[in-house]
Amino acid sequence: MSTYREALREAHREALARDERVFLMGEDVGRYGGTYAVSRGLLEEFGPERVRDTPLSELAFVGAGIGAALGGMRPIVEIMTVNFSLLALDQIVNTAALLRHMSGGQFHVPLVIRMATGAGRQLAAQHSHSLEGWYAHVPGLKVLAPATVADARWMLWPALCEPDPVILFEHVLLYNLEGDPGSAEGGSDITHACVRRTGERVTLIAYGGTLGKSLQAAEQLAQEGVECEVIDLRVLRPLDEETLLASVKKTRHAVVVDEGWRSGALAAEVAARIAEGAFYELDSPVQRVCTAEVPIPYAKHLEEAALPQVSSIVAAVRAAL
Amino acid sequence: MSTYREALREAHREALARDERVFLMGEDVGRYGGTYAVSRGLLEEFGPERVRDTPLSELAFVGAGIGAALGGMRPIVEIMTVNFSLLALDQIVNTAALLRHMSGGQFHVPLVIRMATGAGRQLAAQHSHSLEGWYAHVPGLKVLAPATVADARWMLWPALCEPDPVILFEHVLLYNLEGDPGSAEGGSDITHACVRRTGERVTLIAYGGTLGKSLQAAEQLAQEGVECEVIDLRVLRPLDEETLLASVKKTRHAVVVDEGWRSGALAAEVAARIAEGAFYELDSPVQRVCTAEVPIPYAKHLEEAALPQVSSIVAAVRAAL
Amino acid sequence: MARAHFGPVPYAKPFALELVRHMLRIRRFEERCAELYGTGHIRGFLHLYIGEEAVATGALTALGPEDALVGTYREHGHALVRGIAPGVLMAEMFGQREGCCRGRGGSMHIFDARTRFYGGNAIVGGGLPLGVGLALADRMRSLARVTACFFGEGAVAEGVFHESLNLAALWRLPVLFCCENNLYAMGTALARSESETDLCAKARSFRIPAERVDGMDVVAVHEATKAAVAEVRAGRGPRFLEFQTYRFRAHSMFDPELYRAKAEVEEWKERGPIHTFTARLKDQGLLCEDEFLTLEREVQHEIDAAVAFARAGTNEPVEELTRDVRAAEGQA
Amino acid sequence: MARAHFGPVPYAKPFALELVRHMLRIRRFEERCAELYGTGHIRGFLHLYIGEEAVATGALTALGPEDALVGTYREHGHALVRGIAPGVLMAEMFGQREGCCRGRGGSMHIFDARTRFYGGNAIVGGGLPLGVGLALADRMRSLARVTACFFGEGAVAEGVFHESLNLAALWRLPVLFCCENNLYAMGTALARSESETDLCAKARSFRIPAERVDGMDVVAVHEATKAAVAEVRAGRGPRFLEFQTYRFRAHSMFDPELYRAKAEVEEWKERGPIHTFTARLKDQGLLCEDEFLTLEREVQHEIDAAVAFARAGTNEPVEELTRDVRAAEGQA
Ligand SMILES: Cc1ncc(C[n+]2csc(CCOP(=O)(O)OP(=O)(O)O)c2C)c(N)n1
Ligand SMILES: Cc1ncc(C[n+]2csc(CCOP(=O)(O)OP(=O)(O)O)c2C)c(N)n1
Ligand SMILES: [Mg+2]
Ligand SMILES: [Mg+2]
Repeated sequence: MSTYREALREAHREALARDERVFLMGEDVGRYGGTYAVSRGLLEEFGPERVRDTPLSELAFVGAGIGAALGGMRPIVEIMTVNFSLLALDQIVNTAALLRHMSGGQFHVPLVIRMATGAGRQLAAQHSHSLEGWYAHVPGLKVLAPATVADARWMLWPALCEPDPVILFEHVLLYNLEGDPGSAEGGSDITHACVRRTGERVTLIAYGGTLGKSLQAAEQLAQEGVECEVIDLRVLRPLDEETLLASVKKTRHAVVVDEGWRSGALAAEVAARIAEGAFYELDSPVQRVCTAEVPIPYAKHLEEAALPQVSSIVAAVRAAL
Repeated sequence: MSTYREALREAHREALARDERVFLMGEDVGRYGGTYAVSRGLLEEFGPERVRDTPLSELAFVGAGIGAALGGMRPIVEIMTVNFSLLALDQIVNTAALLRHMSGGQFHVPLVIRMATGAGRQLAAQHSHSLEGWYAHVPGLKVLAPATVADARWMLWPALCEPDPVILFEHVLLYNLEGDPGSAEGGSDITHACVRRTGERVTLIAYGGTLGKSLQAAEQLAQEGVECEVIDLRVLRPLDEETLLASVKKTRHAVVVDEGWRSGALAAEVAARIAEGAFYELDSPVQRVCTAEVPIPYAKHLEEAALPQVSSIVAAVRAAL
Repeated sequence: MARAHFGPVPYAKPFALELVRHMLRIRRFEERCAELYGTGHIRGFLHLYIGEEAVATGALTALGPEDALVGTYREHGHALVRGIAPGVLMAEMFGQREGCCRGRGGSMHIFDARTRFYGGNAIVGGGLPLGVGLALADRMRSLARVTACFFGEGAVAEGVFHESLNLAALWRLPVLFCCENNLYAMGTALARSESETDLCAKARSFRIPAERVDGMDVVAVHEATKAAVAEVRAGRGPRFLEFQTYRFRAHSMFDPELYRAKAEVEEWKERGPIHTFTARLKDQGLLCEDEFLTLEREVQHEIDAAVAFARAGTNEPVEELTRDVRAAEGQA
Repeated sequence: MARAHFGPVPYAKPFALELVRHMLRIRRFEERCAELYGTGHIRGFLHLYIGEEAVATGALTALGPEDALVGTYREHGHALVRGIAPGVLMAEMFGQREGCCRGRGGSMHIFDARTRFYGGNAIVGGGLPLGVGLALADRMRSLARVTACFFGEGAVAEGVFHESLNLAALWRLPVLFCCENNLYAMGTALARSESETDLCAKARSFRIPAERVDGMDVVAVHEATKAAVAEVRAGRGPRFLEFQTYRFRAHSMFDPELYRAKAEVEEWKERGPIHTFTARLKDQGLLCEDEFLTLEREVQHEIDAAVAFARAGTNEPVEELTRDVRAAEGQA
């Protein structure tokens, strides 16, 4: 057993030990030990060159990560949170994602960018974004969202083996999650969604921070005799449409749970894909459980009211049936 | 008759003359005359304080626009193109969009940000983005996409009258469009979508750069006896769901056309809304005609192949029926 | 560590005591915040200003009521000196409707329209262009107002610092840039984040006059700010002040402080802005122990009352969740 | 306008002629590009380097083949000097599969892996952190290579300039920052975009040694670059060079040039890098008119051949549209 945080740390340790081209770079990853303590101890173990503190300059150090990847390294760049990644978007979208194509395949950017995402800790409007859907919109990127301790442990290495940029989202509420990392020596699959619970009545689709709530909702609904199939997207780009459609064609009902604001969140794409690919099998409209269209407020009861909750997922499942 | 460019210029002239709090600020809006020549002549007419050239520093001059709005002005900030707006996203999302809410309603940001968007001029991967959908995802913003000369002429003033931030997208292929600006003294409505062509058989939904192609496709289909209803979204946030659903409930078929990359473009949201709100009236899955999931290539034939075209819209309509 | 060279306090007693009261109020308010964080009444991120009180106190007392203020997420001190009622501030930290932002903002997002307090910004450097824009509006409206823009030394590395200082200098805008150099950005020491650690030299590279000030000395802060404000108000363009200070507490409530030695903290505490200033006042006969104790008691009562106000606060009804996203129909 | 102080050319004939050939090749290549834009063979944005040839020529000839290069959207000159075949370059501008980027990139996005030419970047300042990262990789891999990073003076206002120079200086990385100061960013003159127009002073504010160089003099450019490259390669950290130059043509093909006087352009043309350099060579007896005409003819043939190559090019099949977005299965 380990926590999600420890699993991530172990994944970094493995990568740093295994390949000398790998290094970790970001704000306070070294001496401070990482904002979310993911990298605590790694500076002592691997030294300041490979666990590299950066100044507050998101645009340049992400860009430098891209350059270092071009120059033969395998950087892991930590952006403290997705909220600050807005400052680095130009480099991510206009350089990292486009370079292979623009150069006619001559160059490629083997870079992993990690960031914390999501709300739920009363950090208020500027520190609570869920913008996974934005990244999942961009050709050239692969986007991962480990939602379990095992994925936290085993997704990093295969991400580093990709010849092209990978964005890895860690939901802030998961760091203390406990679970069995299991073992997956070559790293886990980073192509497919995963059925986390099987069921016949309705398909619940979630990722990252909403997986746990969806499983809880499924648990509760099971007690009423409603068996939900719960799918963890895991890979947000490219979407594993096959797994989604297979489930929905079986259950004929779907609920998508997403912490993004409702309009234009990744859930919209998932819903659109299902409505396209399983139109004739669907018995009711795809339901979306998303965050209310409001900046996340600080007050606990307001924050809770803004975010998807077990109760709203349960209600959506009932509405779907 | 005037061009879209002239209509925009006239709208600026009106606003600058009408309200002394209004000023235009951006890269090369003054002496150069505007990258797309929208503001040509305005510097001479209104002087360098109110037609203000800025250094290349998108983040700061957009932030300064926010500050000036807070300080009692009514700034129009021109970001040359949506591609460079990535550098300013932090200020737009984390300050402009959130401020009213975070401050409990004490402050608000009456700011208009204009930018060119879209592809089709062989400007290649870094100069051809269509990210309207990203902006349309953010609570606190209103997002407009004038697709006609009349909207270019009459949307600016009501946008400036909004107490909160408005983003205005101008598709690069529209500047030379000719049309009748008409007259709408108080400014045009900036709340509703508009039915640009009525039809019974299928609803075609487009905005900005794809409206013209959609109307052409409708024309072509009409010759085959397929009457399309063509809706111009105009307002990308908040979406005018009512107009959309009314049409789809009538035609029972919908095709959404969007220059964004298919996965996660605004079209996904539109499709999801229709599938939610008109599920039982739809006779076939909503079709999406979007840009291929590839950075926009320079070569003309490849760029054309990547973007929605009249032929692909026609094909989608046929598939929908 | 910069040496202390405290000169005589050049103020009449009432103003001197006002300075003490401001600093004490911040200190006691925040000590209480830390306790209330422990008991779960305050949540989210909480960044304490303890140790840095002389900066907000000395600087803000040099501004006029018409001037504007832009702060960071470490802004309780500024909010208090600016005149936001401690109760309203505490209620905000409790997330209650009686808070200045109706509980929307919390510790990092204090706003107050009445005193032109423009936040409360949790994006490092995010307030800089805002300050430039406020000053631009004043210039265009021919108002002789000053915008004081606070930020930490960590923000200096951000691109937005560079862009904002350039705009302000290029357009000669009435902004006062106030850099609170407390040596660390979270766990990153200045020398590990800047190739040039002389921040005034950086400001001067934009042709902005800059001055380094002992931020532990409320008198030095006040005098330097007063002079700079006069320059700015007179239309001579932006000014830059570097206040050298130190935070005595952790960066936030989650910081294990692995990056600095206890001894360093202790050394700086010896220069604590409150005890050194009161000692000087006592030396000069401007303050006696009794007066100090009375002041302490008054502040204590004020804070108690603030906490009581916050405890008695109410929740914003959840039905109000989506208010103030944009103006309501007909609202400005 | 900076005065010309041309000294004697300190090179043996072959190298001197190579410099002329490089500059002429750029000039003739781009003149042809302008024509081909008129005929519609080249589309999109086209930014000509005419007038600035001495910079790329003098600087790039001071680099080794192992060094890396990062350019802007005004990079045909750099691409040619670096050794990208004119035909392959022209085919790219034609949007053809025989182009260096298979027609994906066009004029603004020239890349060449063989010569470590990392673009071709159409985001102003976008290449700066890339150069820093390439240098970081070299440092971590203990390779004594230099990354030369080119950008216009307009980019200096961008936040990314500030962040990138700081990183490079802080970490003492082997980057050579090459600022092509042609006085205008589109229509914005330097003095209207920088409060401090001495760009070397700005670089020095990061503790980066900086030097201003006459960018119209290929010898000055070459010598300054050679010296700076030696410093950088020796591990003494980044260097900054400001090349003062001028573009003789419009910013792009859409620019009506409202922002500058014809007379100013004419004045600068008198200092044109090609005719002044060839005049010096002739004065020194290193070049006679016949040799020059031969050279002209050879270059002309080269360009003709390049255009012919491009004209004979083929379209990438549309079925290949989505290749090279990410690696194909099993591809690196
Ligand atoms: C753009 C951005 N990056 C990172 C953070 C996380 N963060 C919050 S405070 C802080 C340190 C800032 O240090 P400094 O500017 O010196 O202010 P201080 O906290 O010392 O007062 C960091 C890195 C942030 N809030 N915003
Ligand atoms: C971030 C960004 N903002 C704006 C533009 C539009 N633009 C293209 S070139 C240019 C001028 C750049 O000037 P400078 O850096 O001096 O280079 P020069 O063109 O003079 O070689 C501008 C504003 C851009 N490409 N990228
Ligand atoms: Mg600090
Ligand atoms: Mg220039």
